[in-house]
Amino acid sequence: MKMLINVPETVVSDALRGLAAAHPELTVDVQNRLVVRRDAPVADKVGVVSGGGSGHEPLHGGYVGMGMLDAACPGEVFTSPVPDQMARATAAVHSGAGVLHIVKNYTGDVLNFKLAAELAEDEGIDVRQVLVDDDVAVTDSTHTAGRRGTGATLFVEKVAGALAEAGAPLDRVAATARKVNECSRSFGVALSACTTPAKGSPTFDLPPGELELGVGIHGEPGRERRGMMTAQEIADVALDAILEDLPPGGPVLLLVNGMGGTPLLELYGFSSHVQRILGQRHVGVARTLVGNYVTSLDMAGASVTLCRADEELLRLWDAPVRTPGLRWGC
Amino acid sequence: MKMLINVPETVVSDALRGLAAAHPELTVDVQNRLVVRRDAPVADKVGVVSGGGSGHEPLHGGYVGMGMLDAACPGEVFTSPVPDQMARATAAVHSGAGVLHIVKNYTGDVLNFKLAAELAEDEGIDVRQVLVDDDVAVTDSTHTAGRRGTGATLFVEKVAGALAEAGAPLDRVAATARKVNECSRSFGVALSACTTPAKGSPTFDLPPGELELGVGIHGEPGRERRGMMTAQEIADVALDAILEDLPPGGPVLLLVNGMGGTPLLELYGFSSHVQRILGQRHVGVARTLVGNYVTSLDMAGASVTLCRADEELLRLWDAPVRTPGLRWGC
Amino acid sequence: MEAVLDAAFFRRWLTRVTAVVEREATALTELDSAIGDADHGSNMRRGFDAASAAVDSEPPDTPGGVLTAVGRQLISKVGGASGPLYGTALRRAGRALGGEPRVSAEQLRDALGAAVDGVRDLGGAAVGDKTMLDALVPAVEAYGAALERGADLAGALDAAAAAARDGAEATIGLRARKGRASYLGERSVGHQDPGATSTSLLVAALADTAREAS
Amino acid sequence: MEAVLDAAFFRRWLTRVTAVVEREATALTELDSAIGDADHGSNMRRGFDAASAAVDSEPPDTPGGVLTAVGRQLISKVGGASGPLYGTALRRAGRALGGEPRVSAEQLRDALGAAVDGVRDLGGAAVGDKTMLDALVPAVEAYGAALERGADLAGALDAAAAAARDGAEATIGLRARKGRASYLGERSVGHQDPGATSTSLLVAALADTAREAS
Ligand SMILES: Nc1ncnc2c1ncn2[C@@H]1O[C@H](COP(=O)(O)OP(=O)(O)O)[C@@H](O)[C@H]1O
Ligand SMILES: Nc1ncnc2c1ncn2[C@@H]1O[C@H](COP(=O)(O)OP(=O)(O)O)[C@@H](O)[C@H]1O
Ligand SMILES: [Mg+2]
Ligand SMILES: [Mg+2]
Ligand SMILES: [Mg+2]
Ligand SMILES: [Mg+2]
Repeated sequence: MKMLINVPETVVSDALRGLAAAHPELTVDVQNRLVVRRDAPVADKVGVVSGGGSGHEPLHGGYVGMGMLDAACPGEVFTSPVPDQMARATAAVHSGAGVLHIVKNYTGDVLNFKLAAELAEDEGIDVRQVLVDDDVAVTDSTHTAGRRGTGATLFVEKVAGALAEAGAPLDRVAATARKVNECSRSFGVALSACTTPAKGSPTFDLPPGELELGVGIHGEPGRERRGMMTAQEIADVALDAILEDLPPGGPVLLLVNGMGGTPLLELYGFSSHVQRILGQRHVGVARTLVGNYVTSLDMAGASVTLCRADEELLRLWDAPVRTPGLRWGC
Repeated sequence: MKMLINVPETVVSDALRGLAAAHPELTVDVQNRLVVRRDAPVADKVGVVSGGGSGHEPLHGGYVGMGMLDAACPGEVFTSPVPDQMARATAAVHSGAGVLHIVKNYTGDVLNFKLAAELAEDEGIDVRQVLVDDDVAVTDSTHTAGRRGTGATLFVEKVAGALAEAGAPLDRVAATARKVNECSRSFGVALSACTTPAKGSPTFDLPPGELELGVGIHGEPGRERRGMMTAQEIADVALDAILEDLPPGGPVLLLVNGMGGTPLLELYGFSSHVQRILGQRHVGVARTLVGNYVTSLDMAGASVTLCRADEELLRLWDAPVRTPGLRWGC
Repeated sequence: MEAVLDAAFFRRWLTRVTAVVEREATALTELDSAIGDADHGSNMRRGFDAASAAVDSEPPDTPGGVLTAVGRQLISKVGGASGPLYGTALRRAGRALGGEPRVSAEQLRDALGAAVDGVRDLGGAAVGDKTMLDALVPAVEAYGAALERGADLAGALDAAAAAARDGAEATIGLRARKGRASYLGERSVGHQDPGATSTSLLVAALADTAREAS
Repeated sequence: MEAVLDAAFFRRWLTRVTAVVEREATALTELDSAIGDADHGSNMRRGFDAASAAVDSEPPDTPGGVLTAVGRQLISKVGGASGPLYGTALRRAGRALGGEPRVSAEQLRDALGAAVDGVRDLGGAAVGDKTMLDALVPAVEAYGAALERGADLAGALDAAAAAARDGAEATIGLRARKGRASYLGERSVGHQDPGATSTSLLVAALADTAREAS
């Protein structure tokens, strides 16, 4: 597979240099792999930190800014960052009001953030953690590392960021972030595998005419391989899986997320089927986002995330946000 | 090639339905293939209309909204829309202040917009046209249909839209739009061909280890095929071609544009090389945009666009814009 | 029996073209994929499907009416370069035929000449630029020359069809100067032009329609 | 001559492991690609390169010091699941060896036990979950049993290496319950666990280091 890179070893630092040059409103520490709001720490504000392997851009570095994350720690491609990064990020955004860690539920992320929280607490920083585990494709949770964190990460980061920006205390920011996660479910599908720079070839073989249902965002195969399906059939399978598990409630936030290699034209078409089916099942859609938000390098495919949103969540969702990857209201 | 679609025939209408559902602030006429600002026609405002083949999303439908386009007409994939669409769009956004057509310089777009302008003028609507032809890869203009319109379309649409929003008269909006085009140059490169839904297989064969230099955005092969190059070498070739032809002047707007299939991680890395080389050549960068803005379905690759920007252009660039694909300041 | 150039003749031609385009769509797209954007086959199919449907639902009663209706449909349904070019060509041809219920072989020659002018005026290309004109112009010339030599309609159209086919094949050696293929510069050489190819199909369908009737 | 378990021994082990990991990185990534995210080889290489560099630039003078330094580097350079797990394992082992300049084969057994506890405490996996523990636990048990039976260091480490290798191979038949591979459910069966495989390389390097010295 061909890539627009120099050498695999410098992919992450090169991207960080590019991010720094394009976004003077961010402080990018290429050496230590940190992306931080330039005005951090914001006085009396809870710091919101996330991080994870690279390859999911704009997640997480692209969501640093007013109304969302205060800092992000990008790891190597598909490899969670190390505790030193997270501890540094935590110290950089700590104003005294404590720091929330938003952690996608993968063994590596969980373990490294755990060690980081210990380091930060040694420095006297009050840290809370919220785990994102929204992927319903992973069903059998007593026999797995638990559900993966995927699309809902965007919702959690946006809502927690808005609440922190509004001056809420750490416990409330953490509780609301957890609520967002609990109200969110996702399901993903891959039409092709992705290619990591280090491996240089697709992470799995997907013959023409087949797709993977229930994939994550790290190029791992899904739960099931099937013959090629139409967009409408895929939307049906995804929504069946999601709605079976989604807590009941009011209207939803809808994210129709591209995995990176699927054209926006197809994503919007896919989204039309998702919306139609939701209509048939009497699920109201309060807000919709269609695009590449939580990606898996060049993988072709998409995921759907629904979040039951009450008035408060909608208000926080609509609050101004100013980041490279998500921006409105300012 | 697998696609997230139902059947090739409905790809464009399905996408329009998805756009409509996701963006209630737009009026989408699926039947007639129009995307229009909900508040059109805006009293006393020059209408700004663009359009072209589908497959370049978010261009053009994703740039309809306050501060940018009043309407867009999407054609079939890679096929310019028909005059009826453009004439309808023109009528829909005409407040009495006249309408600007922003046309990418392709034979099909030019001819169809020409017939549309005749139809609109028959209705007594004052129409001006600005041609976008920024692609320096097409050098020999007496032996070609002229340079192609690519990345600069985004700059022209944004700046013309901002000026129209500010209440400028038609002639001034048209003149400034032309100035933006004249100050802009682009160069594109493909690491893979794209696959159109109708054809279902890549539009050209690109063996592993080779790339196409000087490609357009319609899956046509480029000017030259070469052995695989590093991101840095590609940036060098692109900037050599652009800077040789770019009018002298002050700082530039920089667009590092993904063709659709290249991960954002790679794009930001590529952008870091572009910025470094610009620095070495003493070209100041006033604003940078990195992302998938003018795409070519799932093609892997990128293009670079520079636009010399004076104070006025920068002010118009920074003016508020609220569209699905570009948003800031509101 | 000599074919009669009435509305029914041009409707039979339209039916034939629609079928031929349906059959050849993939091949046309394949040609366009080599030096263009891989849509010429679907463009032609969309256009002639719409034209057939329109003419079937409201059948014009003159040759000029049929060609004008087809041209209008091509313009408002195809898009791309070929839509306005073929559409204008057929509208101009239809206009040249006026409102007469039957036209002569000579009137058809003038109408074909008007079609050529329409393509030239709108697209600005000349023979040798590797476009549809490289099939259309020799076809119209061969048709006129055959009539001069005293050929009947079917014979003259056969000459036109042969010239169109040769013209289309000869585009292989040309370097494109108009349309998308021109972006390729030297790399456009070695491929047959899709528009010249579809033109030769349209002209062959005319000849076949005449032969079938005679 | 029996190998001496001093700082130099563990530095030789580290050098050997670094070379082995370099050589096997692609194979480890390949295994991780089948049931994980295709990075285990590069993770291990990045970690051991950093550990070698750190230990070379500031060589600790005790076995415990070497292992602790390696563990610290793995934690702060690797990331992923394997970084904190291997890092914690080695730090715990290092801590168990204390500050002594030389340790006994029995002390090494206890240190290996501490490593197992570290992995278990942090990762919460048990034997049979298809993780590095499926190589590490049998290795430590075989080592202890061999010492009981009166084997010398090299012999006991050979037994450990064989058990680790068998344990790693036996993960092929297991269904993963921890780590990324668990997402695959039944589809994780039939593939060897990358972490168990790298563990067997680390243990084999211990045995080789001992044999080379004796
Ligand atoms: N300026 C022109 N004059 C005459 N014919 C042209 C011109 N430009 C393009 N063509 C014809 O149009 C054909 C391409 O048609 P089509 O693929 O349907 O449109 P597009 O190029 O917009 O995709 C070319 O093969 C060529 O024969
Ligand atoms: N909870 C756990 N306990 C023990 N070992 C684990 C656990 N989770 C994963 N592992 C081991 O880690 C290996 C994967 O390491 P690596 O690929 O480097 O990290 P990641 O899974 O984060 O990409 C697995 O093969 C497995 O042996
Ligand atoms: Mg990993
Ligand atoms: Mg086209
Ligand atoms: Mg074409
Ligand atoms: Mg891994």
